[in-house]
Amino acid sequence: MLPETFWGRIQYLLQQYGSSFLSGAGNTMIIAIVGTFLGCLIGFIVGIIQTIPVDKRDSAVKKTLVGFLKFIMACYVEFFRGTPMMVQAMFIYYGSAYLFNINMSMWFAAFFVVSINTGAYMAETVRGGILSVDEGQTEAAKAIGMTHVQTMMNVILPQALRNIMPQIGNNLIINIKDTCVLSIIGIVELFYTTKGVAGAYYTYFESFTIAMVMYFILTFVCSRLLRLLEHKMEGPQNYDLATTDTLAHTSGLYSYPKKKEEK
Amino acid sequence: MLPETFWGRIQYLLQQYGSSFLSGAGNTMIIAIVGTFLGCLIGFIVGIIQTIPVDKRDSAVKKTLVGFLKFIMACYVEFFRGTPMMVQAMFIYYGSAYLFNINMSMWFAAFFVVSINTGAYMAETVRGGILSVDEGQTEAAKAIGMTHVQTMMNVILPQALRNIMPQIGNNLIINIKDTCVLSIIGIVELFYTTKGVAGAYYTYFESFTIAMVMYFILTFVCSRLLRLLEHKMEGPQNYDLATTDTLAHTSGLYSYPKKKEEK
Amino acid sequence: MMSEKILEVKHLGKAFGSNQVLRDIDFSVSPGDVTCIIGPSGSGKSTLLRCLNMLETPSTGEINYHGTDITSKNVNVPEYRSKVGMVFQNFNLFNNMTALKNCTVGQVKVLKKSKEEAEKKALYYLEKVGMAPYINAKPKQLSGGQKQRVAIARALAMEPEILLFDEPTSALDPQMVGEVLEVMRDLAHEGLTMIIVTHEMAFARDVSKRVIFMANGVIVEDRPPKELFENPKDLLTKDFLSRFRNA
Amino acid sequence: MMSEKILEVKHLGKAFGSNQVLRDIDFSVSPGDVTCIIGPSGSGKSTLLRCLNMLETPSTGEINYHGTDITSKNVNVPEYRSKVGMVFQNFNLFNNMTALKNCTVGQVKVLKKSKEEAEKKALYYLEKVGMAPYINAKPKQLSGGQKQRVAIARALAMEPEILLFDEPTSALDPQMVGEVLEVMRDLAHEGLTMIIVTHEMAFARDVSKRVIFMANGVIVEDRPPKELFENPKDLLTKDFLSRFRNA
Amino acid sequence: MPGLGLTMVQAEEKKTLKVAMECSYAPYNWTQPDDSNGAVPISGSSDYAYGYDVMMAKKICDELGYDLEIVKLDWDSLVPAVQSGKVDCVIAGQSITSERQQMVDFTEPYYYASIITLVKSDGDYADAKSVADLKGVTCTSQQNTIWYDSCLPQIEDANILPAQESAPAMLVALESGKCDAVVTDMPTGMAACVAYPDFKLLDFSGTDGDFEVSDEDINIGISVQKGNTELLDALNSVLDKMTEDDYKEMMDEAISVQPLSE
Ligand SMILES: Nc1ncnc2c1ncn2[C@@H]1O[C@H](COP(=O)(O)OP(=O)(O)OP(=O)(O)O)[C@@H](O)[C@H]1O
Ligand SMILES: Nc1ncnc2c1ncn2[C@@H]1O[C@H](COP(=O)(O)OP(=O)(O)OP(=O)(O)O)[C@@H](O)[C@H]1O
Ligand SMILES: [Mg+2]
Ligand SMILES: [Mg+2]
Repeated sequence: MLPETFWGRIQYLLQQYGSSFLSGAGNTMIIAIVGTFLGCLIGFIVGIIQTIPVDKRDSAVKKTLVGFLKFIMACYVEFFRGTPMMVQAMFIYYGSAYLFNINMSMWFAAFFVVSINTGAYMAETVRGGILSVDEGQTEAAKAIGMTHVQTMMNVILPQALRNIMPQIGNNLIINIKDTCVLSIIGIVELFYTTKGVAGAYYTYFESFTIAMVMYFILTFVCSRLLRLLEHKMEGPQNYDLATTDTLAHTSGLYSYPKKKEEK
Repeated sequence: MLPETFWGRIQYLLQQYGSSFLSGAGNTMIIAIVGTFLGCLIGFIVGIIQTIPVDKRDSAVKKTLVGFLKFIMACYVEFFRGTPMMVQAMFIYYGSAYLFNINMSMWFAAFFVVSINTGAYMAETVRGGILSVDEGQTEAAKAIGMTHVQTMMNVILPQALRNIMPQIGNNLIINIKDTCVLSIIGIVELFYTTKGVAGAYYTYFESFTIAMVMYFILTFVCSRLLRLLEHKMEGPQNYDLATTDTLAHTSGLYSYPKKKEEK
Repeated sequence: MMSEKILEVKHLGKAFGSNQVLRDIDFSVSPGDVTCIIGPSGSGKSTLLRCLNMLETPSTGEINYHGTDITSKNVNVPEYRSKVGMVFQNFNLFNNMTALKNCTVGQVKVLKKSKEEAEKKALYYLEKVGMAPYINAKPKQLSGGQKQRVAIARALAMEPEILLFDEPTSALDPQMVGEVLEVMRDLAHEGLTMIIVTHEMAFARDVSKRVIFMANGVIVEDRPPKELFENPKDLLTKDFLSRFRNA
Repeated sequence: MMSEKILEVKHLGKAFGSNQVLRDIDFSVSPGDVTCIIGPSGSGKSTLLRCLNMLETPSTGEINYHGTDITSKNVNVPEYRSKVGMVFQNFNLFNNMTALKNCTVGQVKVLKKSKEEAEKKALYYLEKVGMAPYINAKPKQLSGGQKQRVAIARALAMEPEILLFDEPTSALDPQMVGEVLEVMRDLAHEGLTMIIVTHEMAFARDVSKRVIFMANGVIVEDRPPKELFENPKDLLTKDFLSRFRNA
Repeated sequence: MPGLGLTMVQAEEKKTLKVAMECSYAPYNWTQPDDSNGAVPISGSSDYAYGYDVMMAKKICDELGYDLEIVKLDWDSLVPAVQSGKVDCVIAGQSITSERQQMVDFTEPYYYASIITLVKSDGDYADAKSVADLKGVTCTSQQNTIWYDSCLPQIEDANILPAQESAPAMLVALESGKCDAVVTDMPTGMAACVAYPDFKLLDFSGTDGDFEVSDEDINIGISVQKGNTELLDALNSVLDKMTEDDYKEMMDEAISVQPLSE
């Protein structure tokens, strides 16, 4: 029998379905983390490609090639960003079986769909991040002879990363919540579990309260961990002087007269 | 009778339900645009509050007040970002009727939920944007005596805005797609319309193909419009010299000897 | 009255982590004073200026402005800053504004002047530094020297009580330096108090009433320019000035 | 062999929109030359250097490097740039790297040197500009002059064929200027070709083999320093140098 | 009736019965673009709802003298809506179970559904005659239904996939070949066979090889807020007058006018 009170029912559901909730949450997190990670990689790659400079001096071949690549990337971003993930999942999972007789595993489809979607969003995020880095940095990198990819990998993206860390946090959290649309291909994650519990007892308010708290815990922990990472990336506030003679060298480092004497 | 072919069925559905699809799309866009706009406003306000500097010299009252405000903002962001919008909509719309007997209108609830959610995401986005603006800009603004709010409004946010425009585009697109969870409170937007059509004819692939194309058109148009806006915000590449005597002043503007003679 | 100190710095210290950048700085400035600060690169000159403006919070010591310690609690720092102008070593022009807007925004928002009034004043000072034709240019469209001049005009347009200059002529050619110097001299005559960090020894010698030589985060000498340049007491000062005097 | 031109600029022009910043620039540089470019603020000196490095694409004209026009198609620009070093007016140190890393990253990634080798070379040049103790500092933790010295060391560590300096001593005190000058003089003796934009007339006079005076985007005079400084032909030049000669 | 001032006033005093349903589950309830066959406008939308549930709602309102308002809601919000009083009742093919009766009140059944199995007509299980013949089948059904929770486990060695969230989604899984059989009720099955001509409907009812379920479990009812006995009694009073044959007749009509049959 269901208890009379709201909290009583919540406890009852937790007792009955606690492990289902936990396994649902586990599935949610696996997909969200893997998807976000791969999505970020994709986003960075697209970001690098989208910013390849073309110059009127470049050869026609290079211009066409780069233009084509950029076009493909733009299509990718607009298409996957622009259509609902649920529909994509359905088409990819069921459509591939129906049309091409490919028997994709449910999990593969899930990782694939989430990564490719996150990648499309991240591509735009990375574009914003690259915009936010001072142009002088690119110029300096180019001036020492770095190619576009070297410039991006060594100078621009590490700096952009810092500015888009909050957004990566957003994307992870969006993924944690949006994996629920994967129930269409049979992934039983936290939200679908909740619906099941709610529908069995018609305890919608109670079950969704549990889900809400669980989602909150998951996202909160993730967002705090990312903040920690962000702080860590900032690096130390202060630096150590690379000298043994600290007293003499503390600040002004008025040391060059000494060097003169060496001559 | 339903036609035999895939495309035939799509045409048939469009004939039958074309206006339903359009009105669904209209609802989707209204909620997404209003929600994104209000969400951005909220995000900027939270961003301003979250960056209020506190100094150990500040009075205890100010410190507590600011600390409290920041805490509230952090709670807001973590809570609304961290829990599914569908559950929030359910609790706000039905819960308010159930617990407090408030009869909120469906549309008010829709705008409210979407704005408040977008605001929570935007708050983090804006934080990233503020991080991306060179600290020297803040210092210069402070050095001429601007308060924190003035600094943010006049100097930092206008520059941050440029870097987060791609992200605002992302958020608008997310909203266009995520309003679908509002079917929980009875908003018949594009996705719910599609489900209705799919459920009437059991034509899942066909209906969702239509939905996908419509979503794509909506998001694509929005993303291109935002790009245009972004370009417009960049301002002119070149400036005009504020002088009538263009020939003499073209570049080096070697004009100061003249001034000397004036003396 | 006039002999009352406008700024009085006592035992000021500043550390970044374990790196003690300023130590026990003591000096004071009277209204109308022109004080130059010289010293080797990294000796803490910019940090000192930034402390005076509260852009860095001093680790120890106090900064008295007309007798109130502005490092203490309950001081309205923005208001204080609106009376203390600053020209940054790296200019820090507002990137989102034209040269003109850079010079008016503070007047309009902080001093609550009308737009017309602010523009008139801004144009006046931009003209003085030879930047009138460039009022519509954004900072990234300006050359180094042009940026520096806009930065000077921006600070002047606020018409503060004290002006802190951090190497205000580093990107300018000798001709332009002369122009800017004249503007500054005029201002000094009108009673503006200035503290100027500079590497131009001739400038320090000719313009200032007093020269502070810093090294290793401490004030080594603080004397009138004539004495300091002709008869430096400390070995460090002597060594530092040798190149200049040989030139 | 040695008399072959290393760089030959012909009819170079550059416009930003309607603003013609450089007009019909012609000059050439032979191996080992030290060329100084002087001129008023905004006359196009930085733009010229940036064109030489292809950071700005010239609107018209050509730049021949050992006979090949690098503004033409099919030139490997990154490779060309690795042979042409540049010290920027505003330093542009890599913000995400320490001073040491700033000086090694190019050697490792572009010149494919080993990390040890690169660090040895970087330390050598950092030492020369007195920045050895600061190898672990990030750019934002450095003072203006310190940043400038790291920027110089970064460019030197690449050991390029030609070095373009854009006001390399603007943030340095006279003492440090002397130090840097000596380093540069040594390099000149070793055959390094340099083009130096500077506002320090004494520097231009004493160091260079040839001085180019620019104004309004054109080369007004291009002569050995002695002649230019003692006997300027053009009125503009005379006027520009008057302040320096009076000093 | 409308148009006269007097009846307008009366109409305002007349009670409106707010009925919630998904409007996306033919032949129980579906969305259509016009009011043909007597479809009822959906509240706050330009579309119309019809189907067995709507016919039943209309009948009830006629009998009780209520005005009818159809509210289109997502499946997951039907219960919160009725619990919170945003709607008066839910007529949406909800199965009556003892678990659910603790949270809402159900009327008497308003339809007696029989259980059928759908397979592909060219598939391995096209000729199954009983549940036993389905041995080893890969199957699924809708979430939170008697079909998924108690029918599928009766199949020997069945490979039961995760439950599907809706009937159309379940059919897509069968059509695409991700599963070999789905279990659902007769009306849904019949509609599905129209939409997917390559489906075959297997009906084991009346034979020994049928799924074993209690009668109580397969019946669908109308749900109202817990404790709303006034409305519950009124609804029951209408249903009491109807027989199983009335239901069957209504369902036949619904099936004949459902969009798929046109
Ligand atoms: N944010 C910071 N963190 C750590 N150390 C810093 C920071 N800012 C400055 N320093 C250190 O403080 C010292 C003094 O710097 P400051 O900028 O005051 O020098 P300066 O006298 O202005 O030199 P310059 O003439 O080169 O501009 C330097 O050694 C510098 O490395
Ligand atoms: N990106 C740009 N867009 C438009 N105009 C520009 C741009 N960059 C430079 N200019 C203009 O070109 C002219 C020359 O600039 P440049 O930086 O070459 O001057 P400079 O000789 O180096 O001056 P300084 O000695 O002050 O550094 C200036 O009038 C400047 O306003
Ligand atoms: Mg400094
Ligand atoms: Mg320049």
